[in-house]
Amino acid sequence: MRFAFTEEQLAFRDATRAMLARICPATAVRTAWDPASSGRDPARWKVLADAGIVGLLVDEAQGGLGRRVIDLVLLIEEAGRAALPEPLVETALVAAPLLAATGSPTANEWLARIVSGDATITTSLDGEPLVADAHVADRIIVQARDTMLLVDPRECSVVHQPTVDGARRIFTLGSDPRGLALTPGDPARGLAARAFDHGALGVAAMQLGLAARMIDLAVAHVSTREQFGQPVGSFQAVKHHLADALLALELARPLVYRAACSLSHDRVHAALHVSMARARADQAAGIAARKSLQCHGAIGYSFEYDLHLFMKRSWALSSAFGTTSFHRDRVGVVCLDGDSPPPDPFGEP
Amino acid sequence: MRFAFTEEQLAFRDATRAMLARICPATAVRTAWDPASSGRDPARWKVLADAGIVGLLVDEAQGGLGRRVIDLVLLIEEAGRAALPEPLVETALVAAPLLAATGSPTANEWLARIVSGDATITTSLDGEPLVADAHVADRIIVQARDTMLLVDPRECSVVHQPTVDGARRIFTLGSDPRGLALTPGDPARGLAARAFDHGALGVAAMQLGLAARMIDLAVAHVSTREQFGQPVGSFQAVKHHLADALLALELARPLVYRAACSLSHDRVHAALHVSMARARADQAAGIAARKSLQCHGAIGYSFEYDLHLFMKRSWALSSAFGTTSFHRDRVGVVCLDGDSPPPDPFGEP
Amino acid sequence: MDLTFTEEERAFRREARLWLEANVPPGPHPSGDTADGFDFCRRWERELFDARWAVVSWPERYGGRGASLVEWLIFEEEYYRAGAPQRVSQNGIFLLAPTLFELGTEEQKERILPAMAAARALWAQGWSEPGAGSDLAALRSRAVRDEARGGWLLTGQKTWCTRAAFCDHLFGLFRTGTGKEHARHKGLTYFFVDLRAPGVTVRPVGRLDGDAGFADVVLEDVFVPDGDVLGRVHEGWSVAMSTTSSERGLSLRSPGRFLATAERLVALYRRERERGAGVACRERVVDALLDAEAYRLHTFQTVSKMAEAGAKMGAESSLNKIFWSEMDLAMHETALALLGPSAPLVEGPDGAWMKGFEFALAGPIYAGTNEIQRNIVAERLLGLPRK
Amino acid sequence: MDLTFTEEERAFRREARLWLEANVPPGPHPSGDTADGFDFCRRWERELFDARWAVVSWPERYGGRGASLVEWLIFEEEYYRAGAPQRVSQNGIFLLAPTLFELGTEEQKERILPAMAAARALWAQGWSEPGAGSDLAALRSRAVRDEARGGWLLTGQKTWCTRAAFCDHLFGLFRTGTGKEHARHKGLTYFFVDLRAPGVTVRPVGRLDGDAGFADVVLEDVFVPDGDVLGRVHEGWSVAMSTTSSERGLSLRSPGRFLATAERLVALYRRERERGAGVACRERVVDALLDAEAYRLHTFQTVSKMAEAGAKMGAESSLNKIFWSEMDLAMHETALALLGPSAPLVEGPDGAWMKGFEFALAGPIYAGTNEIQRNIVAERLLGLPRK
Repeated sequence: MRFAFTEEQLAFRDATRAMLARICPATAVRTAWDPASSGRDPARWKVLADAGIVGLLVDEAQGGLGRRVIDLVLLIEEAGRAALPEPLVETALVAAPLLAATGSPTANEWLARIVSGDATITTSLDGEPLVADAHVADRIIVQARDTMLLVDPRECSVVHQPTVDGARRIFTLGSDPRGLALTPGDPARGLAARAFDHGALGVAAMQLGLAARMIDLAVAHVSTREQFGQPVGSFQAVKHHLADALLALELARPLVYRAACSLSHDRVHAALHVSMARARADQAAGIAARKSLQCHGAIGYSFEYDLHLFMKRSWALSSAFGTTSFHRDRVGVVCLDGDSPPPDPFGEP
Repeated sequence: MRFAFTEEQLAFRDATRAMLARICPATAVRTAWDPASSGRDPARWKVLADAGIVGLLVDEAQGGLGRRVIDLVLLIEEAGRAALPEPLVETALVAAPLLAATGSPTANEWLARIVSGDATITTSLDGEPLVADAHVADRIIVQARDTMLLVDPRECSVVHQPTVDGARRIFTLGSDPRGLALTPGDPARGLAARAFDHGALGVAAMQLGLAARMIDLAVAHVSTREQFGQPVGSFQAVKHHLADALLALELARPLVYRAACSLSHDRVHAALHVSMARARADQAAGIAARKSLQCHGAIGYSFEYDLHLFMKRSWALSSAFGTTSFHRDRVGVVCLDGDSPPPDPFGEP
Repeated sequence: MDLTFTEEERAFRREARLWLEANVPPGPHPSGDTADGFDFCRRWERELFDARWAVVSWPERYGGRGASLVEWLIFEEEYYRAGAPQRVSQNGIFLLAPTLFELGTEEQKERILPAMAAARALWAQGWSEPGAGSDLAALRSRAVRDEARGGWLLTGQKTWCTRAAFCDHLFGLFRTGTGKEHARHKGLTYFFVDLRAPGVTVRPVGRLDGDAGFADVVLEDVFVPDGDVLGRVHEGWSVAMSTTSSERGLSLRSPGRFLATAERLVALYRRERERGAGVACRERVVDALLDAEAYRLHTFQTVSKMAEAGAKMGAESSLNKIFWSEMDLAMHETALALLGPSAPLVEGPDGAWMKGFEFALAGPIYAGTNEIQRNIVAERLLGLPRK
Repeated sequence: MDLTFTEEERAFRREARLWLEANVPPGPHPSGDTADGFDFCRRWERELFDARWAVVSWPERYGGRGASLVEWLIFEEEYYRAGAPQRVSQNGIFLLAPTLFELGTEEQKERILPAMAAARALWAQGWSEPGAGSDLAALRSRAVRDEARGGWLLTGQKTWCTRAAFCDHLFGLFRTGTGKEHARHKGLTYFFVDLRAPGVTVRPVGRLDGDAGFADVVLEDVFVPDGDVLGRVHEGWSVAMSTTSSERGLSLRSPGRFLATAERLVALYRRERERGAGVACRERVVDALLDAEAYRLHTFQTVSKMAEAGAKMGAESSLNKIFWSEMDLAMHETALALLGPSAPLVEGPDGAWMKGFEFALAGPIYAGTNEIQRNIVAERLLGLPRK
């Protein structure tokens, strides 16, 4: 039992944080809101790819680093802290392992392009009708029950659905898109289920980073803003708001890291662990948004101030790869609804 | 539209408050905990009867004051403030109107004894297996589906069930108690349903008084207790705890008073109104208990201090005449579950 | 206690309902916090005025109907029930007018109130400054005496002025006293400012929800004649307090708004229940119903007390403000949970919920943060010691 | 990161589980906060000690097994899983011992630790005083130097001393410095007091839940030899702080306790679900599971960090304390909601929930109120300005 990241994992995280601070400051996120642009920066994506992040989970044979989810989770968290507009979760954590798992002949070709930063791929899984970044994705992996297709979005009708987060672009696909079949028959559902869990875990990690960033913004603000002749942060109510936000965040973290670990080792309760992680990471980000905004007062409510960029990403992500409610419910289904006993609470974590 | 009590109603309340402060101080409630005693004070009951409170709803023909529930609700609230041990809700608000409504020949006889303070009567309604004060009640009205019996508790086995509130005595009855049939056939259910709502409203009113008392105790404590060189009540966290308690109480009040009004006029949504009142009055008392205890610190946790007398009564009452959950659920059943529209939110209040 | 409406009150409701059903333009309506939407709303306000529904509780000579407080609440209920457009006259009618009725001169009332009611002149509030938000008494904008012209020269910056980008006038406090005896709450004066006057610059500020109605108002030696001072010079704080009490309390957020939201929420719950979702939200919808009902009854209780005792809303308005702002937020959060995957969408039939959620987030902040309000409740209603 | 247990850890768990299954007396057990229950628990503690399960993480020479922190957590999980009796040695083992290991002399350790582990000497804490609860530094009990006898004379009153009515010894702070430079946190000294010594009066204080384990301890010129001072004279505050950090944080409330509560709650939910009740509580039970799981993982994360970096729990212990105390309360509230009409009953198979609820209510108060803990989190972990 050792619940800690390695020195290497932490160093990769620190480097990623520093890199994102440089290539994806809040001003860049704001730029991604421009409805006249794609909101995506190929140069930034290339930097991420060159750093090995986009292809982290891809086998070394295809040029990737051949790592596991647990090696990626902290980097996704950093992407959350930066509110990175590009589809890192979708491409690196969902599409890449899914492509690899199909064993399809074209998969390797696309994996190599993912690794090099030349392709972004997103997904449309059963029950997840909204597709991220269909306006820029090179391919969309579309699952419908037992089929899984690699679809070129330029060959099917995609309709933009504006969300609260101008930097997150979401689309519906026209019915019956055509494309290259990736797997025949039954395996599709199993692969899709795993991809869904990967996506949900990615969202959970994003939420940790977003929550941390929102708390940071609030701490910085209340430490300098004065009212009634003293820093706002010296008022007990403000302290308690932010303590609550930190509490939710710090207790959500281990659930997310455990879920990443369970996915990495294909543990039997991995899906449950992902849902537990999502339930609490979404909640932590929601609390961080609410408390940070409140502690900012009206300043946080202005469009010119950065806080809303992170709040809105958090709200938008809460519905991606299952809603918060879906994941809470799934915990109940596994642990409460059946007649079989839930996972042993005193067993392996 | 006039949502206010009359001068007379308010004066009766003030007089009752003053009287209860005299005849039912906290020391008296503490005395009622003594397991070796009945926990009931016939002299105190007599004072209440002489003041017209016990027989307030009884027709003038039987010596009562012939008033309505709306005239009693503030007095029950005062009984809550005092944590009165005697079964005022059960006798004055539940049993008396129920007896009168049966039209049974013996009813008038018992009503006269209730008015004079010579009899206490409690009830055992369908789905409410626990009976208050069976150790001292002169009669228990027992309903089982279509039958309603007037039972002498000395003629059936009653078993004490200790509760968290030593002053509240609760009993189970042996199966198939025998007694005098009050109504034949169907009307029993309708009468029992109304009696149940009367009881639930009585509990709601008690909870308002209990909540107010708990807040008063906390305010008095934090205004004098000093820590870190200043009154505890000057800390913002303490202020906000008690503000939350007051908020819950003040917004629960109108729901309780409206329900009393609806019962007084047999309005069509009276049962819904009672459940709304219970949902929020129980909640307000729960918040008042939690916040007041927290603001007292360890002092509130000692048996010698009075706060627990009121907290425990509140917890015990939350399960009488339907639990809080039952009443919340009933609101959902009426307003959400069916396909027929709920009561018009813009209609008569 | 009589919780049934009188025959007059019922007739009043019927009349309001019929008129609104016949006249409310089909939705969705544009936001009054955008330029186009503001014009749309201003035209609507004029229709309201022409039918004498703009300010029902005002005396007839100012454009009202002399309606009772209960009737005013009934009108508000019907207004929200009908889904009528946002009221861009709100800050004038609900924040300035009560103060004007109480403390304005006859000349001011006759000059300002009918124009306000008829939406010929729309008003923005100018409370906050960059350094004075919750701590309003820290404001620094000043007014210097201009004896020659018989008035004042105003200089400073006001911020978060709702819809000031489109309004005609602004009301707010300025520091007229300069001595030590005039620090903080003392030495402030309540002014009316013409937003077209020379020296006024209005700079729109984007809001979190993307609308642009907020504005900073920068004043440089803006002349305001003596006739545009409300109440006494140097006593603006106490003048303003009656207004902020209205803002927090009874009038700015009448129960009708939340009854309508609760009704929409119930409909959403029923729709999603049929799709098999939403069971986990049932408790939260029950709470929404309880909240809306409690707030409605509490308000009827308050106006009954006010009608009888002539009492004013005091610190109780802080209780109201905490309650409605947190209820509004909870209702919208519940709606988003019910919407599930489509919660983040801002267009289409359900998009209003996310927009409403963003707007509701401001509730616990504006008109005095809920932290300040809880302090007031604790100190003034419970008597806890001030620091 | 490796979230599987090692072969050694599994073997350790198996051994603990087998021993507990064979030796835990059938419940329900009497409360250790009553005289009879205390004796029962003391006998049980001795059995634990004899089998070397009393203090698994201590070195063998003091009666432990030199177990790792992970193994200690495993033992705790098995202990609560087995429903073993309340540990009346808790305050000594979890609050005093860590401090003693760090700052005690070799003589003190050898004299005190084995006796504590073997339940030959049971310890009560003496932190609070009537005028010093959350504000511990306001304490007024004094110790005056008795040079002749080589020790100190202690005078004052300690309150809320858990189980002091039955314990043998007390540890606590007394004011030894009297000058201005010794105000508040300065000039305090950490003493061991024999509760049978002349001048000590122990007065039981009833608790809200009816048990009588609490006591006031009144001291009048109680002689304490120099050997019973822990750490340096006048520096008791920093000595004590390592103990209160244990109390708040890792050791006093290990995750096993809440895993066991959550497991009982799930069983209750399933039982009540069959009766047709409890659907409305499902969300709350899900939260209980999430809480218990999060707390377990968070603790494993903490001990992994401590094992690697040799880090001590600092202000993070305040996060723990807030979390476990509020989780415990929420779990019991949920159980009472599930129990429905029988929630208030305190006897019979379900009565333990109400008793547990009453006990849980103390959690946010003792060991530093959660208000103080939130201040600490905000100031030390987030760096917000102190007043």
